[in-house]
Formats: sequence, C-alpha cells, structure tokens
Amino acid sequence: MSALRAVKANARPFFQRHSAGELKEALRKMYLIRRFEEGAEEAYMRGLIHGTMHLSIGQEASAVGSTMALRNTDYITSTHRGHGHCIGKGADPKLMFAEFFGKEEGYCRGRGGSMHIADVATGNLGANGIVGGGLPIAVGAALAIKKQKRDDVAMCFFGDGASNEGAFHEALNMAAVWKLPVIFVCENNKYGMSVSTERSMAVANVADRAPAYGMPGVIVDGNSVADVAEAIAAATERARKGEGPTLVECKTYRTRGHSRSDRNRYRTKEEIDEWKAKDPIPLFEAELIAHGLATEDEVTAIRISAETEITNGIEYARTGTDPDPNEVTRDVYSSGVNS
Amino acid sequence: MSALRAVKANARPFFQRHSAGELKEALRKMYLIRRFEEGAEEAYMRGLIHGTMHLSIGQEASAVGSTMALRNTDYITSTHRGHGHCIGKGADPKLMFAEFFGKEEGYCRGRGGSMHIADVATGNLGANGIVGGGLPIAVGAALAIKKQKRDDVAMCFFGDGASNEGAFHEALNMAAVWKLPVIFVCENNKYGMSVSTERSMAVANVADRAPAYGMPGVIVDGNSVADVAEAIAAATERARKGEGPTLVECKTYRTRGHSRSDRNRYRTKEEIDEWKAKDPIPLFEAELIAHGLATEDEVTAIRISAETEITNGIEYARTGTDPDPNEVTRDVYSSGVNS
Amino acid sequence: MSREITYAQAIQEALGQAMEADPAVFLMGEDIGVYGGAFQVTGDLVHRFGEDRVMDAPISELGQAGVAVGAALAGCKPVLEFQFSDFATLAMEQIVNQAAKLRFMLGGKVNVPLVMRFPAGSGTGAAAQHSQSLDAWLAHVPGLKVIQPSTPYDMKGMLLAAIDDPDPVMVFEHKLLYKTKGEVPEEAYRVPIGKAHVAREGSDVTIVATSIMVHKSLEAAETLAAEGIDVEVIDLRTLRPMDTATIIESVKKTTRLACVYEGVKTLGIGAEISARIAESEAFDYLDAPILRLGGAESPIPYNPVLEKAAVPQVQGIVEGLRNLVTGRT
Amino acid sequence: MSREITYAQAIQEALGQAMEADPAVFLMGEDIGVYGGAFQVTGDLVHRFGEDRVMDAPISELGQAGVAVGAALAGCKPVLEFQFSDFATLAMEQIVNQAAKLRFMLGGKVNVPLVMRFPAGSGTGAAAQHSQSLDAWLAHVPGLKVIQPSTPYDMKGMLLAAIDDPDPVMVFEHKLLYKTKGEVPEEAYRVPIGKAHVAREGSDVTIVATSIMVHKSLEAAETLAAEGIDVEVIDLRTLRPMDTATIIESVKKTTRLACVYEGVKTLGIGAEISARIAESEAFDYLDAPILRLGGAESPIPYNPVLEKAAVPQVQGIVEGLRNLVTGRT
Ligand SMILES: Cc1ncc(C[n+]2csc(CCOP(=O)(O)OP(=O)(O)O)c2C)c(N)n1
Ligand SMILES: Cc1ncc(C[n+]2csc(CCOP(=O)(O)OP(=O)(O)O)c2C)c(N)n1
Ligand SMILES: [Mg+2]
Ligand SMILES: [Mg+2]
Repeated sequence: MSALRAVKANARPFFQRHSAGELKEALRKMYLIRRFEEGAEEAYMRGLIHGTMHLSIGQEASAVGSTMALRNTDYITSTHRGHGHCIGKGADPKLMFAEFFGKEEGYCRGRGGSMHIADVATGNLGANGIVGGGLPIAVGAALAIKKQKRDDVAMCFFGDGASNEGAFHEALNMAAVWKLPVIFVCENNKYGMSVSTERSMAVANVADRAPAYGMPGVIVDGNSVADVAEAIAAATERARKGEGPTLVECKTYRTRGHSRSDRNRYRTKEEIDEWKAKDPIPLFEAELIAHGLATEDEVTAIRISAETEITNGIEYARTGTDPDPNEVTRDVYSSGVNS
Repeated sequence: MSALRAVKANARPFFQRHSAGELKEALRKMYLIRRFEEGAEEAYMRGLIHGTMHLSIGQEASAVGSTMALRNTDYITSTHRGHGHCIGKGADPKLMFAEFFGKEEGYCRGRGGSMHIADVATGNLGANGIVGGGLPIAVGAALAIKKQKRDDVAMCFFGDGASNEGAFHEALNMAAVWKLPVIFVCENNKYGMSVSTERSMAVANVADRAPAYGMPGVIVDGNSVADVAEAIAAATERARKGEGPTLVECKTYRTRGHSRSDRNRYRTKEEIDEWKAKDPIPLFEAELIAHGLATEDEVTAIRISAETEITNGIEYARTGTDPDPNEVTRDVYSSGVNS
Repeated sequence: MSREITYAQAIQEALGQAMEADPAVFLMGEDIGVYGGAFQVTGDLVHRFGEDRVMDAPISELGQAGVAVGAALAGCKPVLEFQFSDFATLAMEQIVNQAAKLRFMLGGKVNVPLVMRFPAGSGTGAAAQHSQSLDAWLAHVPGLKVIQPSTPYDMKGMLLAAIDDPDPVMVFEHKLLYKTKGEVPEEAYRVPIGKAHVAREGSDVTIVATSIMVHKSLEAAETLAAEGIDVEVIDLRTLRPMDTATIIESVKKTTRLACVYEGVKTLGIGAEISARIAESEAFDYLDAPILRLGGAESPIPYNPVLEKAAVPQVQGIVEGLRNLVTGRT
Repeated sequence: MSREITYAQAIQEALGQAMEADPAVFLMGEDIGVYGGAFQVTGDLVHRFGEDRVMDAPISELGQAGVAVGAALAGCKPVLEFQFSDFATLAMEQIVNQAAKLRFMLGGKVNVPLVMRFPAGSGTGAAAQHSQSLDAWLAHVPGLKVIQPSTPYDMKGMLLAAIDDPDPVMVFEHKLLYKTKGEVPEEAYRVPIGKAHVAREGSDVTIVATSIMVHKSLEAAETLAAEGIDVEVIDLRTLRPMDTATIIESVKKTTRLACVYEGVKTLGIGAEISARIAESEAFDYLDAPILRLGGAESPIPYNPVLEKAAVPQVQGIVEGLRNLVTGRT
C-alpha cells in the first residue's frame, strides 16, 4: 500500500486522483468493450445476429476515459459506434447481447438493435443511427438539467464526420449561448466512413471549430485513458459549475472497418498497423503496472473475468425470449392507441 | 478632368479604381433601392400590394458595394431582404414592381412576390424565403462554375441570424473543402428578426466563424460603400483565381422593422436613431463630393432620376397584366405534366 | 361560458395555464419572447413567465427540435413553435427519426412528451415557402399524434390535452384562423385527442373537413341547405390517430362522402379518409364516388387571385357537393 | 438482349452512360467514390470518371441537396445519392422548398434538372432509422417527379429518363432489390416517366403495387392462380405523376382493387391510389371495397421476425386477395 503510494507520487494526476480499484475497473470495462465487440462480430459472422454493426475496437480509451467522470444521473448521447459508450456508462453486456439477438430481455426489447441501444437507468439516452442525431438531443438534456437546477452534465459523443453536419453547428451554438453543462466528445478516428478528415474539412482538427462558438476546444491522445480522462474531468467540472460547454477531441482510430461491409479501400494496411501498435488496452495495462497500480496477475484476472462475462452474456442472450410477431405496433404510443 | 485626378490621388483605392461614372452609377443604385423600398412600402400601406416584405433601408451600401465587383455571368443568391441585392445585380425596378403587384410582367410572372424575386439574366438566382436557404445553393452554383472552368464567382448574401442555421455550416465547409469561388457576404444588422446577435451567438462577429472552415473572415463597415467594395474586390479576386471562398461581414443596420408586423419591442429608439445618423447614402454622397467625383447638382440629378424611375415603375406595374386564375398549375413542371 | 376570445388567444391561454400548472412545461421558438411570436400567439407570456420559460432560440430549427427531444427525455415538457410550418422541413430528421421513433426503438422504455406547433396554410400572400400545409406528412408517421383544431374552443382544450400527452403531439394551426373568435371557458379543460366532431348534422352527404376548411364547409352547407341538400360536416380535428368510426357511421347514414382539405390534393389527408372508407364496411353504403377537394397540384402562388384559386373555396365546395349529390359531373 | 445484370448494376450502367453522353452530369453523395457506395451502386465509376465527377461529399445532407440545386440552376445535371433515404429527412428543406418550387416560384424561368436517389425500405436488419419508405412524402409535393422502378430493366431506362428530365426527379430504390437480376440491354434506352406497367394480366382482381411489392404480388398471383383467382398486377413505377388511367382501365375490367406497398399504410401511396379510384368513373364498377396492404403503423423493428411482420409478405397478400375476391373478411 505504501509502495503503491510512492509510485503514484510520480504519476500524473489522473493516476493519483483515482483509486487502484477505479482504475482496474476502467481496465475491465475496456476489456469488456473489446470482447463484447469481438463476440458480437463472431456471432454476426455465424449468422446469429442480423443487420449491421459498427465496431469501436481501438477506441476503448476514449469511451472509458470519458465516462469515468460521470454519475448515473449524468446523461450521455451516443452514436452508431456506441457499444463502448454504453458499457462505459454502466450497461450490462448481457442485456446488450440480448438486444443484439433481438430478444425481449434486450435493452430495447429487441426493437432497437446495435444502433439504438440505450440504458436510461444509467443515463444513456441512446446510440443513434443518424450521424449527428444525438448532438442537439444532448443539448436538450443539458437544458433540462439546468432548468431543474441539477449539477449533472450531458456528454455528447460524436465523430469527426458528424462535425460536418448542420446539427453539430446548431447544437454547439445553442449550448454555448445558453451556457449549458455539455461535454462534446469528438472521437476523431480520421474517417467518416471512407472519407478522411482531410477530404471533408478545411481545418486540421475538429477542436478548431470550438472557437466559432466561444467554446474551449481541447485535443487529446484518444488512445490514452489518462489523457482523455484528465481533459474530461476538467470539462465536466466546468460544466457542473455552470461555466458552460467544452469540446474535447480524442484523436483515435478504429482498426476494424466502418461496418460489416467495409473493404478498407480508402486506407492503407500500414496505417492500420501503425494504429494497432497504439492499442489503448496494452498501453493502459502497462501504465497501471508501471505505476504499481496493478500486477500482471491482476491484469490477467481482469481480462479473464471480462471474457467470462462476455461468454455468459452471449449464452444468456441466445436463450432469451423472442418477441411475439403480433406485437409489431406495441410501444409505438404510450397508451397503445394507434393510427 | 485633371482637377479630378488630383483629388483622386489622395483618396483610397476604391475611389481610384472606379471611374466617376461607375461611382455615380453606384450612388444611383443606392437611391433606386431606397426609393424602391419606400415606394413598395407606401403601395403596401395603401393596400395595393399584399403579403409581407422585408425592407433593407439602411443597408444599401452593402448591397451596392458588394455587387459592384460582379459581372452578369457571376451569380448571387439573396435573402428575404433582397431588394437591394437584386437592384445591385442589375434588375429593372419596374419589373420588380410588376412582381410585387402580382403581374405577368413581373420577374416571376406574379407567382413569387418579394421573397422570390430572381433575375436569371443578370445572374440573380433568387431571393429566398428560407433563412439560410441560399447558402448551399450558392455553393452549388460555384461548383458548376468550377466544373465549367469559368472564372466567374457566386456571391451569397445572408444575415447574422442565418449564420446560426446548419445550412451555413455545411455550405461554408463544402465551399472551403472544394476551394470554390464563393464570396459569403454576411449582412450583420445586429438582429435576426427580434433576437440580437448577443442572444443568438457566443462570438462577437459572424466572421469569427470563418476560421472553422479555414477561410478568411473579413469585417467591414457595412454602411461604407468603399469599405464593402474593397473587401469584396479582394475576395472576388481570390475567388476568380481559384484560391477559394471568403467570408465578408458587413456591419450594418436596418432602420425599418423586420417586416410589416414588427413593433420594434426588442430595440431602442436611440439605437435606431444612432444608426440613422450613419445612413450610407448621404455618407457616400459626401465622399463623392469631397473627392471631386460628383457635384451637388449631379447628386441631386441622380436622386431625381432615381425617383422618376421608381414613380414610372410603379405606374408600369399597376397597369400590368393579371394572371389567369385558371393557370394555377402552369409552370410547376417544364412539360406541363401534372400529378 | 359566454366569453369570446380568438384562436390565437386560446392558444396563449392554454400555454399559460399549462405553464402555471406544471413547472416542467416551457416554450421555445423563434421570436416568441419580447416579439410575442410572428403571429403574436405567445404575446406577453414572456413577461409572465420569464425568458427561461419562454425561450427565444437561435434560428436553428433542426437544433431546436433536437433540444426539445432531449429536454423531453430528461423530464421537461417542451412546447416548440415553428415560426411557419414550412421551416419544419429543416427539422424532419429530429421529428421523424427521433421524436416519433424513440419510444418504439427503445422498447417502450422512454416517453417523449413534447408538443410542436406549426402555423400553416395559405392566404396571407406569403407565397410558396410560407404557405404550405404539410400535415399529411406528419400524419404518415407512426409515433406522432397530429391535431388540427379549427375553433378556439377545441384549440385550447386539445392543446392542453397535447401538453398532458406522454407522446409527441404535432399541432397544425391555420394562420387565417388566429384572429377568428369563439366561446372559450376560462378554466383549463381538455378536449380529447383522437375524436372527430360532428360540426353539423345532415342526412344527404358527409363532408370530412380539416382546419379552416371546416368553416368553409359549414358555409357551403348553408348554401346547399337552401337548395334542399342537407350536409353533415365532420371536423376531423385529429389526423393521427384518426377517428374512422365517426366517419363510417356518418357515411352509412348519408351514403355520400366528400373530403375537404387545404393540403395538396394528392396524398393529402383526404386521400387517407377516402381510402379508409373505401376499404371499410361503409363501402357498401356508398351511393356515389368519394369526392376530394384539396389544394391544387402546385406550390402556393403569390398573386392573391391565384393564391385563392389554389385551395378550396366555398363556391367550389358548393358546386362539388351539389354535383356529388345530384350525380352530375 | 439476353444479358442479365443486377438492379444495382443497372443503376451503375445508367449513371455511366449518362456521364459519358453529357459532361454536365456528375454524381455526388457520401462514400460513392473509392468506397463504391454503401450498397456498391456507384462501384468503380470513380475510377472511370474521376473524383470531380463522382464526388464524395462531407456528411452534410442538407448542404448536398442545396449544392445540387445550385449546380442544376447553373447548368449542371447533378445526381445525388442519399446513403439511406432516412437521411433525406435532413434535406427536406432544399428538396421541397427549393428544388420542387423554384421553377414555379420564378414563373417558369428556370429549370432544376437534378436527380436524387434514395435507397429505401426494410429487410436488412438496420432498424427504424435505416429502413423507412418515405416515397409518399415526396409524391405529395408538386414540382417533384417520383419514380420507383422494380426491375433492372425499368431502373436503367427510367434513371436515364430521369437524368434527361428538366425537372427534379426523385428515385426510390429498394435495398433488397439491388442484388436482384433481370435482362437489361447494353445500349442506353429510356423508359418513360409517368407510365405504369401491367406486369401480369388478369381478370378477377387488380393489384397496384410498388417496388419490391410488385415481386411479392406476382408471387402471390401465382399461388392465387392455382386457386383459380386470376390477378392483374400493375407495377406503378411512377408515383408522381401517377398513371391513373391504366389503373382505372384495369379496375373496370376486374372490378376489384388492392394496393400493395411497403410504406406505412396510413397516407402511404396506396391511400392515393385508392382515393383516385374511389373518385373516378371506375367507382361504379367496383364490386368490393378497395383493399390496402401497407406497412404496419410502427417504425421498422430490429428483430428479424418483427421486421418481416411490419411489411406485407406474400402470404398476407394471398390471404388478403383471396378474401377480397371471395368476399370473406
Ligand atoms: C445523417 C446520416 N448520414 C449518413 C449516415 C451514414 N453513416 C453512418 S456512420 C457514417 C460515418 C460517420 O463518421 P463519423 O462521424 O466520423 O463516425 P465514425 O463512423 O468514424 O465513428 C456515415 C456516413 C448516417 N447514419 N446518418
Ligand atoms: C428557416 C427559416 N427560419 C425562420 C424564418 C423566419 N424569419 C424570416 S427572416 C428571419 C430573421 C433572419 O435574420 P437574419 O438572417 O439576420 O436576416 P435579417 O432579417 O436581419 O436581414 C426569420 C427568423 C425563415 N424565413 N426561415
Ligand atoms: Mg470518424
Ligand atoms: Mg440580421
């Protein structure tokens, strides 16, 4: 314990502010996300899941580093690439799998699938199939927070591509004008589907757009949990104090294709490999070990426990309840009225 | 002639670059715009014109200063407050009046009215009833210019309020990414209808948004023809050379209400008076006289000639041809097909 | 209850009473604060409730709609005013993909209790981009409720019901109705969403009309009555969910149906009314084709004569109905 | 002409031939370049025509639509691909207020020769925000033409006709059709916009179907033929302007009508087809109510069984038609 303290004194604030337990929990969530997506991918390839899905493999540091600062009463709005945000915010992977398998036990009772997973109990207002769709929704949630005089925040995830949508502009402007407690977290993975930021924006960074809203724009290494979490902590504090929104840009990369149908024609194998070498999970593990916050054995145990949870989750989901095909119009309206 | 030359040597480049004839034509256009709108307002109050209209009285310098640099083959897209742009670009006031009076002789054969006046022959692609509607259209026109390898430009007028629309963001970004020959002319008259820029943006200037698109943003005194025209000349040159778009923000003011139904509750009489004192027409007149480019008598003659043209234009319009009420669906499609 | 107020005042009164009763209710829109709204509907509410509850928003329709969705998810009850319904074309993404679908997509685990108000219709000389009637678009979208009250009384009662409603309710208001007057009780009351109203009983032919066309149809009915044609006029009031039963019952009685609406005829609300009857048990009672009198197949023109010619007028309704009943065409 | 290609290839071939023939034609959209399009429709066209004519655009649907309008006004012929038709909700302002109305608002003094392509429909497990059929929305809008070809042959010919057309043409493509095959001539040819196609002749009942429902209806017709019910199947092909004459003629012959379409039943295209027949001279020939089989009154669910249940399937068409003809319900 005292040895650990000593190590921590050299470490950056992030490792000091959080207990070893919290940090190991963060690592565990990163593993859960990774294994969740690998498991989903496999289930998809075996024909057990239909539709499409967008994997965030390689982006786990930004998901976990961002959500670490949040409480259950804080909100997030997420994206089509939202599994990480969902788990980061506290969702139960087995209920996510149940959703992927289209079961009644799923977060959306099988109606939503990967692109609409939400977990209102943990403040996750939902993934979104519409690029940029969650941006103004987060601003609205933040407006409600302010009206209700809570010190909660709304965290809005979006991609580099989404920052070219008009919704981005309108949302950031309104959040700034009304000084709302929003943290805009841009996960800049260099591409909006196949189009690189060089081809879709005339500035180098999404954060370069923040000044247009009189808003701080911070750029961090999105593959470093500590970098992300420190920037987010500052932004969250600002927001809770009523000082308004911040844009945090996490530079990161998805090592998988955009979705199931991607043939990676728009980028090179070298680029992918370069980023694979910066995999955030081993990086974070190494930091924890170097700072004496976790041992190799602990890390292995964490990984195995995450793997077990995922395996069990898939099993849980496979044996879930299928919706009744006569219930197509259920839940369209609160009162069951229709057309 | 030599006396004039001598004076011009002290004057700023604008007064040297343009001949006295061009400058007097600019003054004449300012008078035409002013009298056109006063005439339209009066006709409206006498019940001769229906609908609504948005007067640009006080903003004539930006309309005329901007369009001076343009050729007929250059395009403009205009706004709901577009009479000035239209006359600036070369429209004939009597045909504009005919449109206001809903006549077949009108620019839109009486179908469009004030908010849709266009004059394709002079490159005016139209006023627009949708705030921000003309922004991406101008970008599209500029894209066509580039594809056709012309050295023309597209000039896009819009208001401060419009800069809060998503269309603004998307249009400026695309113009910048594709380096298109667009000049974005923001007429910042401090209000979007009743909402001041302080209440609708978190930055002081619309031009502060240009860097988000890697685009130069220039701020000028929008009540000075020379200021406007010099900034526009530079931006137009840039555009013609293929160096991409520029945003020029003209700080100006509308001394009339937003539209016919405005009760001016959101601003003070002092503010209005302050800006009336900066009326761009006497300012420009004084400059022309001071620089020896026009005499008092010439100025008076210009004003009277504009007034006569307006009076005759109204008479022309009043006696125009009413559309046939059986022709409601005419011109919906090129071929006359329908539903 | 002999107090008469205008349709616009009825809206304002409903908004004021809803805000008084429930702190979660707030208004948002363009120029609804000190300006009082483009049609003076919100009027002085900002002075009563302050700028935090009568919020002027930047000109960002998509963003405003999304803000309403987010605020609704987080416990508020936003009432969003579009300045003209035409501008809602900018916000369809949030209205249709988010507000309408969230409850369903999330397996019923959330409600989206918001109200959006759409000043619609022609007749003000504002031309093609300020005069549309896009109510049929939203009535096509499951997850939304769509109302279109035609009287101050219904307006107040249905708007209060809309604000109570846990689902997103879209309110279409005809601009030409704002200044029309009618009796309206002072207290807060509700008129249920989803029930049509028989505005005039008759035996020869049924008109189902919406919004301002209810009044034109009632006027036409008077003329026709003088000719011995007894018209039943149903004010549809709610477009989604539609009260088909009331229409079926009426058609069974009168054996003839006409639909009168301002939206473009093709795929306007009359198409749905007609199709519902043509597929219902009322089909067998029909003694004549189902007449639709809707807006012209064109944008709304500026010229006032053309503008009138582009939507049904009393004279046209009279002629159409007369032909329908007498079998001429 | 024995060559078979897919529906997606037919689109690609039409686009390629149009670009070869006319330098004013260019393509714009998201990921249509090196990616080849989300559904691989543009495929390798970028390699043949270069990035200037097969333009990847930033994710800015409203802006893209406006750029298409502006380019069309200035002499180009843009063909815009929406990645999914659902995203067109972001662009309705430009589509409906500008593209559709400009010609009219400007007194006929301009043309807006653009084409927009909308991959639509359910069946891919992509859930509520990637599976809509909003064709009825655009068919409600005067100034637009709306086509929905169901075969590779029609697709190629109608898309070429659309690109020729001086007015804005909206093309709805069903995602599940992309991989279906059919005979397609290699040369450029046109199939006229505005003409329905009798896909199967029959005498007992008329189905008017759109898009993928044409194929399901033809399949259902085979089953019904075995039961002695002879179904005529009309492929509507163009939603606006609608070829009402062909439908009327068919109904006069068969005396029964069913409309089969994937969009939400209420105010979907079947509502208009039904209403046109119910107000036409064919009304007097009708021996049965007009049946509509449309999409469920719900967003499209993710679960594959629910997803199928949300839109008409062959079995349901068979049952619906059988009941219609035999008078059972
Ligand atoms: C409005 C809208 N346009 C397009 C799409 C199709 N689409 C889905 S994800 C995506 C790329 C988004 O890029 P980015 O925001 O950078 O997120 P990333 O996929 O890189 O995580 C696109 C074009 C969509 N879902 N919604
Ligand atoms: C999309 C849209 N939203 C709202 C309106 C209503 N409206 C017309 S002009 C205007 C104010 C525009 O402000 P600004 O862009 O600054 O132009 P200005 O009127 O000051 O010239 C508003 C809100 C509209 N016509 N279109
Ligand atoms: Mg990205
Ligand atoms: Mg302004």
